[in-house]
Amino acid sequence: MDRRDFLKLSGLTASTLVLGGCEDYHARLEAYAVRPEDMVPGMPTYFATACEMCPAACGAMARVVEGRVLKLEGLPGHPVNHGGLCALGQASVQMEYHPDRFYGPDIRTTRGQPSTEYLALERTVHEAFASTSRPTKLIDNMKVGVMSFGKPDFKLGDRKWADAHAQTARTWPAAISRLARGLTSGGAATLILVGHQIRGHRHALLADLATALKAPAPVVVEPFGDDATRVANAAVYGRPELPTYDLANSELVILFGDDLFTSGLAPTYYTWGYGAMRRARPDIRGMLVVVGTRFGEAAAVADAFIAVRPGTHGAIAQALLPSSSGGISLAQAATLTGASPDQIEELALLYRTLKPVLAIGGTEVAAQTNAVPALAAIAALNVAAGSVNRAGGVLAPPPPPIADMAPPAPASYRVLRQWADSMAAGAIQSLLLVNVDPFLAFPDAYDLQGAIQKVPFIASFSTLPDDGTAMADLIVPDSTFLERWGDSTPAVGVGAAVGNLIQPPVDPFFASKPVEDVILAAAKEAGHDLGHADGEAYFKAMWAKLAPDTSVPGTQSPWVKALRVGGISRSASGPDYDAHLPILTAPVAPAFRGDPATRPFHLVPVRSTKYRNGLGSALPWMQEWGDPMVTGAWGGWVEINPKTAARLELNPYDEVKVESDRGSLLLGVVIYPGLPEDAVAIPLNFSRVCGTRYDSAAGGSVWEATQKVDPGRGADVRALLEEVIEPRSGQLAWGATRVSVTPTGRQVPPGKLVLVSKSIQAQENPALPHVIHREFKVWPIG
Amino acid sequence: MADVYVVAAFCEVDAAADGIKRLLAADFPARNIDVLTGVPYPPEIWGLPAPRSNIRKIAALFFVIGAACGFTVASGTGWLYPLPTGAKAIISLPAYGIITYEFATIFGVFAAAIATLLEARLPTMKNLPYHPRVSEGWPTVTVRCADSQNIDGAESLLRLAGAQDVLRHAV
Amino acid sequence: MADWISDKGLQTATGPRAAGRRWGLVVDLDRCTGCGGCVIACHAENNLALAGPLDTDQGRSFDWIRIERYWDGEYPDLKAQFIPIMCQQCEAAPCEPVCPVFATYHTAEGLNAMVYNRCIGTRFCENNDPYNVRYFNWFEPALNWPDPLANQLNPAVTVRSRGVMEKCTFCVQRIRDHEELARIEGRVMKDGEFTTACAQSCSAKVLIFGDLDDPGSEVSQLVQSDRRFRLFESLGTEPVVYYLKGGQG
Amino acid sequence: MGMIVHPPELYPDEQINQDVLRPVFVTTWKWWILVAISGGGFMAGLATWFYMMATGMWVSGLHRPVMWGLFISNYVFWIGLSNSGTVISAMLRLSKADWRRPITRAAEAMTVFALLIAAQFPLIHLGRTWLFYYILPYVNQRQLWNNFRSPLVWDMMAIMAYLGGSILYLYLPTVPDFAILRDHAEGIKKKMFTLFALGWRGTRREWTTLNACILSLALLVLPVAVSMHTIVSWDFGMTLVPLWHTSIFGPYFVIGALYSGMALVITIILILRWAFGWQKYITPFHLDKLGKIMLVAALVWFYLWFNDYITAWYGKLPDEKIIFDIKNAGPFYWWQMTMMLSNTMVALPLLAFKKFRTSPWAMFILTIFINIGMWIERLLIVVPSLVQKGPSFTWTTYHPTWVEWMLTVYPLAGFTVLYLLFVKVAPLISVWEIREDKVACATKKMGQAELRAVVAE
Repeated sequence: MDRRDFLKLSGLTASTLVLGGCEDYHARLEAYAVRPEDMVPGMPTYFATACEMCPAACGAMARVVEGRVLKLEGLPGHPVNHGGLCALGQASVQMEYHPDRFYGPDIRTTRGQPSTEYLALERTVHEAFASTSRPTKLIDNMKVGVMSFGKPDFKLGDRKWADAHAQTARTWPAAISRLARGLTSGGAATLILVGHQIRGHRHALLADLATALKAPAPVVVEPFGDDATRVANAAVYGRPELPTYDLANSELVILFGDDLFTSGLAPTYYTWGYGAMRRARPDIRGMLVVVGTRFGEAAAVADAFIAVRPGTHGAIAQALLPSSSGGISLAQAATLTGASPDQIEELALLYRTLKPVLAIGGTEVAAQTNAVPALAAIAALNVAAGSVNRAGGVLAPPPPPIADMAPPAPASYRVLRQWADSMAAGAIQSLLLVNVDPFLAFPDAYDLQGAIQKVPFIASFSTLPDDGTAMADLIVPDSTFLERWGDSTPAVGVGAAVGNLIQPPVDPFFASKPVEDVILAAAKEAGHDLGHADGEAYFKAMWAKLAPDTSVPGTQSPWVKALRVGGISRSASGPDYDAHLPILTAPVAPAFRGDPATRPFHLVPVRSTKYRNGLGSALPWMQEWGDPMVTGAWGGWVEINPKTAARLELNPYDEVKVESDRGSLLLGVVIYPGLPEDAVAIPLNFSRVCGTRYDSAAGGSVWEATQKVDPGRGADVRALLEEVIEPRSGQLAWGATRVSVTPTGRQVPPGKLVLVSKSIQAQENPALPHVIHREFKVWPIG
Repeated sequence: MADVYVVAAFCEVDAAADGIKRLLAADFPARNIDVLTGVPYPPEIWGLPAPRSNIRKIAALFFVIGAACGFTVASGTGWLYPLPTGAKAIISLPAYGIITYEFATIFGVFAAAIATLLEARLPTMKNLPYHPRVSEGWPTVTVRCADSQNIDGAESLLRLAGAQDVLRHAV
Repeated sequence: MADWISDKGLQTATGPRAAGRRWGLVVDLDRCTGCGGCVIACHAENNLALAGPLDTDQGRSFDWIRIERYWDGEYPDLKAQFIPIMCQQCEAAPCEPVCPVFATYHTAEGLNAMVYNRCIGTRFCENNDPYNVRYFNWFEPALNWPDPLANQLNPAVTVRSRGVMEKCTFCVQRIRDHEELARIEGRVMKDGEFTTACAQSCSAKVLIFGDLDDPGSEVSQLVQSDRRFRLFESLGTEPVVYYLKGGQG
Repeated sequence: MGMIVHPPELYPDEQINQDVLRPVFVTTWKWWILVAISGGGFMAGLATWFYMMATGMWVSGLHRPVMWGLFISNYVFWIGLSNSGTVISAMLRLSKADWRRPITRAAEAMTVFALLIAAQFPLIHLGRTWLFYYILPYVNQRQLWNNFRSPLVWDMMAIMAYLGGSILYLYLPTVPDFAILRDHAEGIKKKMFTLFALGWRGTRREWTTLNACILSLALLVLPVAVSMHTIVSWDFGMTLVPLWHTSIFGPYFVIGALYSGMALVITIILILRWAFGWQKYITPFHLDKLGKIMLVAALVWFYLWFNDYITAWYGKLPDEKIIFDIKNAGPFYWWQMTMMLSNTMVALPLLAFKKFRTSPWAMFILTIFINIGMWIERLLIVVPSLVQKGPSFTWTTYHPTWVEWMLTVYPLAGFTVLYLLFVKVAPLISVWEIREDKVACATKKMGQAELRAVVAE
């Protein structure tokens, strides 16, 4: 009997332990003989696993108390996160217990409408909550004045809950049959769209399914592709993969675009690297220079910020390169970018004197129509400085420990659009949305809904409601990564070969099922036996491919060892890059959509560290947390330069209409010093039409404590974006839109703009011990 | 036979004082004679030994007792259950001085009030002599008499002095 | 007697030194990227309540640790600075003596303890708190954990009810857990054996928690740094949170 | 002439009885209407308070770091109002100023009721009002006492001392008047007044002890009044909050309290004068005297205010300058100007004129404006220092909600209703003291004038 069986025993079948006829959940008897070995009331148990909230693949420890996972913590010594864990990872427990999580599978007769069976199920579960086991009762027990230790977990002890759970579970066979029919009817015309959580062997399994169906391989959908980076990397380093940026050993880091630490592909890894770069070496303090349009989180911690016009980052890079490889003069760069020549010269001096140097292109560069040449110029900086294949520079990522775990590359927007077009043309018979909301990757300018409507059968595996799922005929909710097996490798190089093994610290809270279990069962029913009984067996089999470590006698099998330490990691690096300095053409000017006369502002869509790739917006902690720069919480806003605001006579909390040629948004004004006068920035808040109560665009749910009605998050910036495609990589150039800003003369409705800190104008730094405040300015509010 | 008070209401202060003078001359003991007035007259005008009051001394005494109590409560509770707060001493003398003072005042004020009631023998439920005209400003002389002879004597003496209305009040 | 009536004397009689430990936190501003992992870690560990959009905008949200951001200059010559601010656990905490009911006091380990049960909500402590790191429960927080979100709550931490103050505790539940563990195992607590939720979540190793009285601990090494300073030091509150300046200093 | 003789006439006892006691026995429809209005306001305020207690303090406009807002400025305002009654009465009694007699009772009652109202605000503003008793020093099984190092505990002790003293100081001198009422009343009222009169007959012993007691109480209560206002100021002065942390606050609060309290005393006696036709008792002479005291208070108040102002202005300590600027140049500028206008710029010159001081209507209007100004002064003490305190990241502004405004009306309505009820319980002019005056006073011919002569111990 392994631990999982113990959990099952304690979870689903706990009702057998309840005294007959006694409904009170306090009356649970727990025999020592049958108690799961790792469960001591009140004592936490830690499980090594990995976080799947983003593609970074951080190692994690799940803290479990009495069958409930309470907290996700960083796995000490993990090569990606080195013991830390980012905000989104910490918030993952809210996905586990999300109030709007799907209770179980749902076969819908009308798209967007829950079936009557599902509604009945929902009612049952609600009743289970509302009966003796209402969680507020749990809170009552923990409130002031009441000892909180050792209270029996309501879920384990409550028969009503167990009944509801069992009832929900009974709907699965029908759902799997429906999926099997969908696979059969789809056949080769089945399209599998997967999100970042489908990686490692879960991705491989879906690829197997596609092969079995003779369908196209699964398409990875990421809201922000990194295609331009891959194309540029292929051109300069010789391979498209995302390399290891060894910040920790670097002396000078030049960031082009400034979202590396907060919304990059591996924020914890880069944050760790940054900390080490600054202070881990006794005599060396690495420097950081940020070249960008919007002054954001990285610029705030940088030693210097070089402001450039949108899309002209590449010119700065080219100014640092030798003229033999297409370098341009400082004066030319200054003219092109609007940066001061002195600053560029200073940067050039640093670039020449400090070694090793690391230049990294961020999403601000990748969001432009000239992304590939600009990123290539940036990558060329590393080659020219001799930083490639060198500590403190750009290193080739090692292959994953198990070959078929390699991280899948997301499809470019152009590819996605082709698939969407074929949906619209009726060429797709079945669409599987596997943990992905395709709407997040498309600007509203493209009629994705119209295209998807044409697909006869859509199944969604999402855990939480989203717009893609609203279109589904069948919802087979995936378990969260805290409830299922899985494995992953980092999307970017982290200086080690890492294979995370994700194990389920707890049983599924609702009657969800892991994707692999569902796929295996449905494929079997559809006549394609993929060769494994269930997910657990599948992963065991996959990890059996790993050769046992025979160097130390008496070591455990790789599986057991991986379970214990959360996977496998070997310090290694890939085959060296065969990098060569490209011959660059003159800097390519970015193209923008929208007439500068009528649309005077560049639109800078910001990948907010709060919402990241879209998962964050559904989680209340991420919503309520004021983001580091604006301190904005709960939804979106528009950032405007103070001078521009003064010119337009705008104050914070004023409502403006931001309009592009594609659409318009009503947003609250935030005065933001970190933008040029001709640009406005709007965070991607990933609000959803059919989302959860926390990311719902329209709002309307009631906050129980105060009976205040949630005003909703408003529409996302995707409503404004032009559909401009970067020609060389096919990536969506989502920074290529121009907008106009018109005051409506009103203030934004209460709760539509939420600022944690009201004093957003120049403030004194309290870090200076003796001078406390130099100037003050609080903007009028309310 | 129970004692009887002769209650004589006068229009004039001088007349009332004259009545008392006559009573004293007729050997009515001063301790049996009293005057009820609607306003406080200077005690000397009646020719009776002036009552003395210890209120101020009592208030002062309890002020000191209160001070001692205040300091004891403040520092004693701190000393018994020492909870450090923000680097303020457990027995913070300046702070406890304030408590000491407030306790002293509370004790003094309530002692003065209670002592007043005790000294003035209030509140009383006893059936004591009174004349309703007192509240209209008539000074009223009361004489406590043990026998009927005295009662008659006192009444006539007071009437002679100008008493407007004489009542007899049996205890 | 002198111990009792002098400001410093009580510390030797019953105060911080008596426990043999003095917890402190070092914040290396040069490493901080303002990523906010600590903020959410604190929410997860300490059962911080949700306020919702309207009350968050009203300034009623809970952030026992918050990343403050300060601007300086004008675009493009702009500078900004992040500084994580949590309860400074001052040794001469101004918030403590003003509480009329001892709801907050100084423990033997130098922690600024908050006794929720005792609090009647005068909010005087937050007035006298120069750092504004005390948070008041304006509404019944328990109601903002809709089913089944409450399952995440940490049973080792009290859920505060309406009308009481709360603040950073230096994760006192973790201190107690490991104290107990060390006692059971018959050893002394080791430096770095555990850390606060915020420090644990920090990949950049900005936050280091430990015993300032242990000369071998990482914090007591770090506070020797020339870069160190404390917030509003001139107020004389004697914080035990030491900041290490950023920049080339 | 130049000499005002007080009182110009001496009235027979019966007439005093009739004039002064009439309000106790005769109730007009106007009284009922006033009780209905103020009682309605009082009940609405009470309902608001309970609503806030039941739902939580989020219904107010308070938030971090503005933890104290209108509740506390109302508290300070009403504490200030409570000052003058007992203080003026005690001061004048101790100095044997005979002109005090018609106004002491009304003023003392004002103190007690204003204090009863003010003492509710610390409770109103508590997060857990139902546990207010934790602040009292009482023996309990938790072996935990209150923190005597906290200014709030000092405050609570001072309020208790002052309230206790003031109630006794109001009640004991009223006992002889209750005896008069007892003798004149019938039915249930007679029973009530018999109870209140404690069996008072007016013996020599009773008078002697009562006089001694009044003197002792006056001696004890006067410094307590000073201490209470000082301690209220220490609720602010003991903190590290910029512009709260100042030693001027003690005397500044005391004199501010005297100023606003004097203004309310004048407002009240003028209302009584008109309502009950007491022109004979409350004369321009009193207005003149009280006006002079108020003038002194206004001067000293301005002097101390200026001390505070110029220290912050000249010192330019960074923290203080922030608050100084929002008061004097920022969002609170117009509040500040209104306060200075009504409390100093208008009040000082006007009060300097005897003609003004002796004009009832003029004084009535001025005193009301002075109290509006003083209310703003309390607001300016409490709020600006909090909105921009600490790290500027947390600075905010403060917008009170309807709850705070209701609870600003509530004390006014509550005070009015208490006062109106008191009118039916006790004579608002001390009958026996007026009569004592008559007994003690005579006119003495001296040269060409008939002067007032006083018999005194």
